[in-house]
Amino acid sequence: MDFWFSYIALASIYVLLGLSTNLLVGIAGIFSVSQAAVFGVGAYIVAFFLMNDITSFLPAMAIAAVCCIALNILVTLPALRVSGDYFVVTSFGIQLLATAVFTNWTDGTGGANGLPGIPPPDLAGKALEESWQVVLLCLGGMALGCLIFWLVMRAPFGRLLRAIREDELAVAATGKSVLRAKVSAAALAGAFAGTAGGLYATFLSFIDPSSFDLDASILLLTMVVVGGARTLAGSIIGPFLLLALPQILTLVDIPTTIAAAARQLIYGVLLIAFMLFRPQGLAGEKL
Amino acid sequence: MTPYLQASAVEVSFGGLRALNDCSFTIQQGHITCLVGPNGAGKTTIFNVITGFLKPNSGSVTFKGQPLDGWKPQAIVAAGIARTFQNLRLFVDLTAVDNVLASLPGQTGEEPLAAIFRPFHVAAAQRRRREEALAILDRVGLSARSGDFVRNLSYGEQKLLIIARVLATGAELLLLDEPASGLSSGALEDVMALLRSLRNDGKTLLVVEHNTRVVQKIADDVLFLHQGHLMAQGSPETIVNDPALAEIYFGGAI
Amino acid sequence: MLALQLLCNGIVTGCALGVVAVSFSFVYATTKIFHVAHAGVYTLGGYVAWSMLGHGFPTAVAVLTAIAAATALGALIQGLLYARLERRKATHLVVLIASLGTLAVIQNILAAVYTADILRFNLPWGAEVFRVAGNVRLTMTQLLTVVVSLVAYGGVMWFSNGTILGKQIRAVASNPFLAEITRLQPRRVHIYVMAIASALVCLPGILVPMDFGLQPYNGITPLLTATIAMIAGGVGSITGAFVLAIVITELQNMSLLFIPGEWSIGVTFFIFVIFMLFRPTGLFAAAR
Amino acid sequence: MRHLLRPAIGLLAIMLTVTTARAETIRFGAILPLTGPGAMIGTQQMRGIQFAVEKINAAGGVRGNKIEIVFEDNQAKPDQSILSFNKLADLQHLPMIFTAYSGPSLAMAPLATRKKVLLINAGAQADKLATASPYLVNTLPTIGDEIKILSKYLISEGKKQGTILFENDAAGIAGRDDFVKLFPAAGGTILSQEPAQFGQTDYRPALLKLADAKPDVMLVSITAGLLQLAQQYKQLGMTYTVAGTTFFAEPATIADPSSEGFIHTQVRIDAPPELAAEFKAKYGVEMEFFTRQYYNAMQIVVAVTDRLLAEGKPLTGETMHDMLFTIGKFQGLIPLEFKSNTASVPLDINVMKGGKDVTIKQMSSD
Repeated sequence: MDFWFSYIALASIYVLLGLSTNLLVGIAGIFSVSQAAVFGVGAYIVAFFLMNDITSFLPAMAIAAVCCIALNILVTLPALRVSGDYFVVTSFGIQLLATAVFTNWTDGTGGANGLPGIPPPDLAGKALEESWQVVLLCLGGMALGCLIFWLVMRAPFGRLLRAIREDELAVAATGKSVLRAKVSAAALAGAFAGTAGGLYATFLSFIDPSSFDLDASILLLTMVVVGGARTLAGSIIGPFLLLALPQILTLVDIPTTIAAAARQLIYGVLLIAFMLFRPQGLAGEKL
Repeated sequence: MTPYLQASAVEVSFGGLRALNDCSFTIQQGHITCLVGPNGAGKTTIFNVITGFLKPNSGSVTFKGQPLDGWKPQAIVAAGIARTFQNLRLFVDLTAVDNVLASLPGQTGEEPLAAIFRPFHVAAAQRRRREEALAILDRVGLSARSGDFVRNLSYGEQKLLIIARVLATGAELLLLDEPASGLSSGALEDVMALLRSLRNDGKTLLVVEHNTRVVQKIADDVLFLHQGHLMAQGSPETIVNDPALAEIYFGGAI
Repeated sequence: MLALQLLCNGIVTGCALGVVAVSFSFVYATTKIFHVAHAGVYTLGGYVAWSMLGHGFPTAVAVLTAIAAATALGALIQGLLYARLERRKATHLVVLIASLGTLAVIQNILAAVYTADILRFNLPWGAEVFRVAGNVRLTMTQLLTVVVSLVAYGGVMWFSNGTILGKQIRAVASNPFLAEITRLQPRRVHIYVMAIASALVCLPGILVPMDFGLQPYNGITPLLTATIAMIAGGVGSITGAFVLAIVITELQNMSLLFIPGEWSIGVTFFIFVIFMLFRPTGLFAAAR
Repeated sequence: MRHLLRPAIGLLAIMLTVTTARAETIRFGAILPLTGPGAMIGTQQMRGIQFAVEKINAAGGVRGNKIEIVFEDNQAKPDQSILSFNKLADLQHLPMIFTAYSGPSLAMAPLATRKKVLLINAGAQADKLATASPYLVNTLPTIGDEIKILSKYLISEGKKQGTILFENDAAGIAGRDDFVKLFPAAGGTILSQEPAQFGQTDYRPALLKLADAKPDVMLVSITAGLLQLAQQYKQLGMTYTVAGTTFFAEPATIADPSSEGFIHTQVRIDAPPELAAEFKAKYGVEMEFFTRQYYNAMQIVVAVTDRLLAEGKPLTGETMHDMLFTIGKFQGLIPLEFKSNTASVPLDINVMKGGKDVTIKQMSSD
């Protein structure tokens, strides 16, 4: 597996997650910091079905998507009841709760040790053992995700979501159900996150709770912010750029003792700088 | 005959403040009814109650004989009552035509499944709905600006657009919160002409208005609200010329 | 015995978190900013104090310097970041993300300068053990934490209700627009608020690490508990935030008696989520 | 697709290597957690490698060749580790990579097998590491090996009622699981167990709850915060014996009076006093256990490299792997022998006494 291959595959997976976060945070205005938890559930479900040889890859992905749709609706329900900042804390709580479950429910998730040896994905009865096949699969998943995002956003549903983000009350006054639109957005975001989780599990062949923790959720948020909220281009640019950044930075000569902290520091500076000078990100709309 | 819209003994209080106090009135179908009264009389509150944004503490509102108690805003719009807001609340990051489109009811592709699985069908339906929206914009005289973003429209144009948006809902009873305030005289004439033509098309209008000149020109019927209570109801002439009401309106307001 | 000792430990930790909650609530109620970077200010205070002690300064000087540094940092964050964002009419989301960025910056500067190791305060008097109420054992540091926290809480209550600045702050909190036209200058008041809250949060920021050691990434958990306390206690209620911080810490501690420890954090948040669904305005909100 | 990508990737790789590589420099990799909650130990490990490399280079390098280590931060996360691994293996063609932490090492193991890159782990001790990949070599015994010896010793001392305090992550849980299995096998009973979160240093509630079970001994399976634990244990007036594994070898904890009487197994890896002093002078911190481990692991790598160069063989993952097992026995900071992928090393039973770690029994890990 070449370096570029794994970079492209991971970035594709994160694009799906970026779309999910963008739908929820950027478009529906639900500030969720628990998308990594839903991502994780998708990954564990697919891992479970494949490792126990219950179904093949595609049905497992479908099951994961359906479960994550239900889960995401459930975790965003509080957002429909409590207002912005309160929901952030609720969402933090959901994320920590999920991490606690991933870490402690040893029988289902392998606990903190994680699940090694997840079989590679298979299509039409053929296992995709070659790395380029897996990369193509991830790219395909990303393309499908992007297509769906594009279709949805150009349809009346997309316009409705944009209107909701601007003014919920005005939308209610025109006779549309804000609740229904938000639940639909949450469902779609759940499907994206669940699919991304399944691809991630089969691509890495190993998952553990550390990939689905609060930091992962915040990284996702950074990707959307840097790429740009509410646009397809932003959701693609963000993950590709942020996953490349640490690799690019290692080519720069910084003393190794502080290089690592410096890298994280740069994420922070990026967040501040973008918020101060370019809240729309590289290719997005105003947050 | 059942009254078209009837409010009976509506009470609303916020904390210790009584916004509506035993407020009762009826309005007639096909009329332009103007709602006047000093600031804080409860005009916007009655809008909120009728459109389901606010639950009254007691009392009820019936529309064509049907009580609207506990209805959600979208159900009330579906029943045929739609409103505007005093501060407009347009979707400023959307174009004029998208603002209207966003308010058209029952569009295919308004939920994600149709959008994903029947994209061509949705696109075709959108083309038809866009025609419809453009027609509504044309109705209020904004067809030339359909593709412009709302934030680039003049205030007068925004006021027309908000009427277009409420028209798009297909409601028969339109509640307009100060549609003519802050307009230049030219724009004022346009709005008044539009309101009259809407009435002639069979719409019923309930309009909050401060400008007595406008009231006299457009109103078929006037409701005078004071301290959350209906003080008087009558033709524009009788209300405007009532010295007691003028005292409340001009003297009491300051 | 076990229950009593757990209870006392809970009170100690809860008091410290109570001050974090009070200071966070102070910022949130006034500025409406969800100031996540507060966790960074909290962490910075401890490091400054540790550094000063390491250079041989007396404890009082070290603590005062730390407070001064935290105060300055808080005011800077408000003046250079939040005020600018507010002028640009940034949404809540934008401010929150900027705050998260600030937290990352502070934490990683500390990690770069001091490494990510657990640093220990070398204060022998702090580890001295006292027996309280029968056989409950508490260290000097723990006792000090309780006393300082209670004093801080009392101080905030007095400040908020008994001083002109405190009343002005409450005025700005309840209605910034009105405050503006009455020339209270909300912007300046906001800087005061951030400065005061930062000075406050510096106290647990020093006391807690004196007991448990310093780590650059360790500010977020106390802040999270504190925000939960603030919300559950009712935003704007100082007493609510302080009391709920103690209650939540006690819940976490005492739940050990009934369930395995790995679930105690989970249980706290589970209770919180349920709370959010059924009483989102907080316990003490009605009393306001 | 492949035809198009290959030349482009090759070109980029050449460009990148040309700009950074020097002809006479031998480069290896290290994938360690340098940020995030695992950074504390990761930094210790990095310093061990750096220190060894600096000393080797100052002495003229390996047969005249300077050594350079490319460090990668994986934040202790498997996905970052995979990215870093692929970068080091594919882009920079490094034959050997140091790794740490069980999760990342286990995630990289299949890739190491596939690409024939030698992974040397001198920090993680999960039992699964022993069999994860022929290319994954561990220079220290697994936790299971240590716990087995510790359990036997404890029982022989009459301490049969046990409790466990474990860190709720891969390393801590591995210790707990081994103790749950091996302590009763040796004749003991487990009364109760309590977790602590990684990076969370308030152990009082757990200590109190465990004390309530009235044990003879408490197994502590944590990788950070031991000093805080010792102080809280002392302050609460606990009397049961505290036992642990090599993780206990923290100079600050050993020196602190609160750790008096702590028993632990110890992978013997002592730094000569002059070396430790030199390290302290250079980095301003003690030469901790993990620092010594990775310093030692670097010595093994140097020995293998030296021999390969002497025999004129190419330096690849495969040759290094084979040479490591050909040499078999190494003498770095400790004598060490590879009979399997996991080294047999001397293992002691130590007791902390008067600020010193005193060996009371010497054994070997197999």
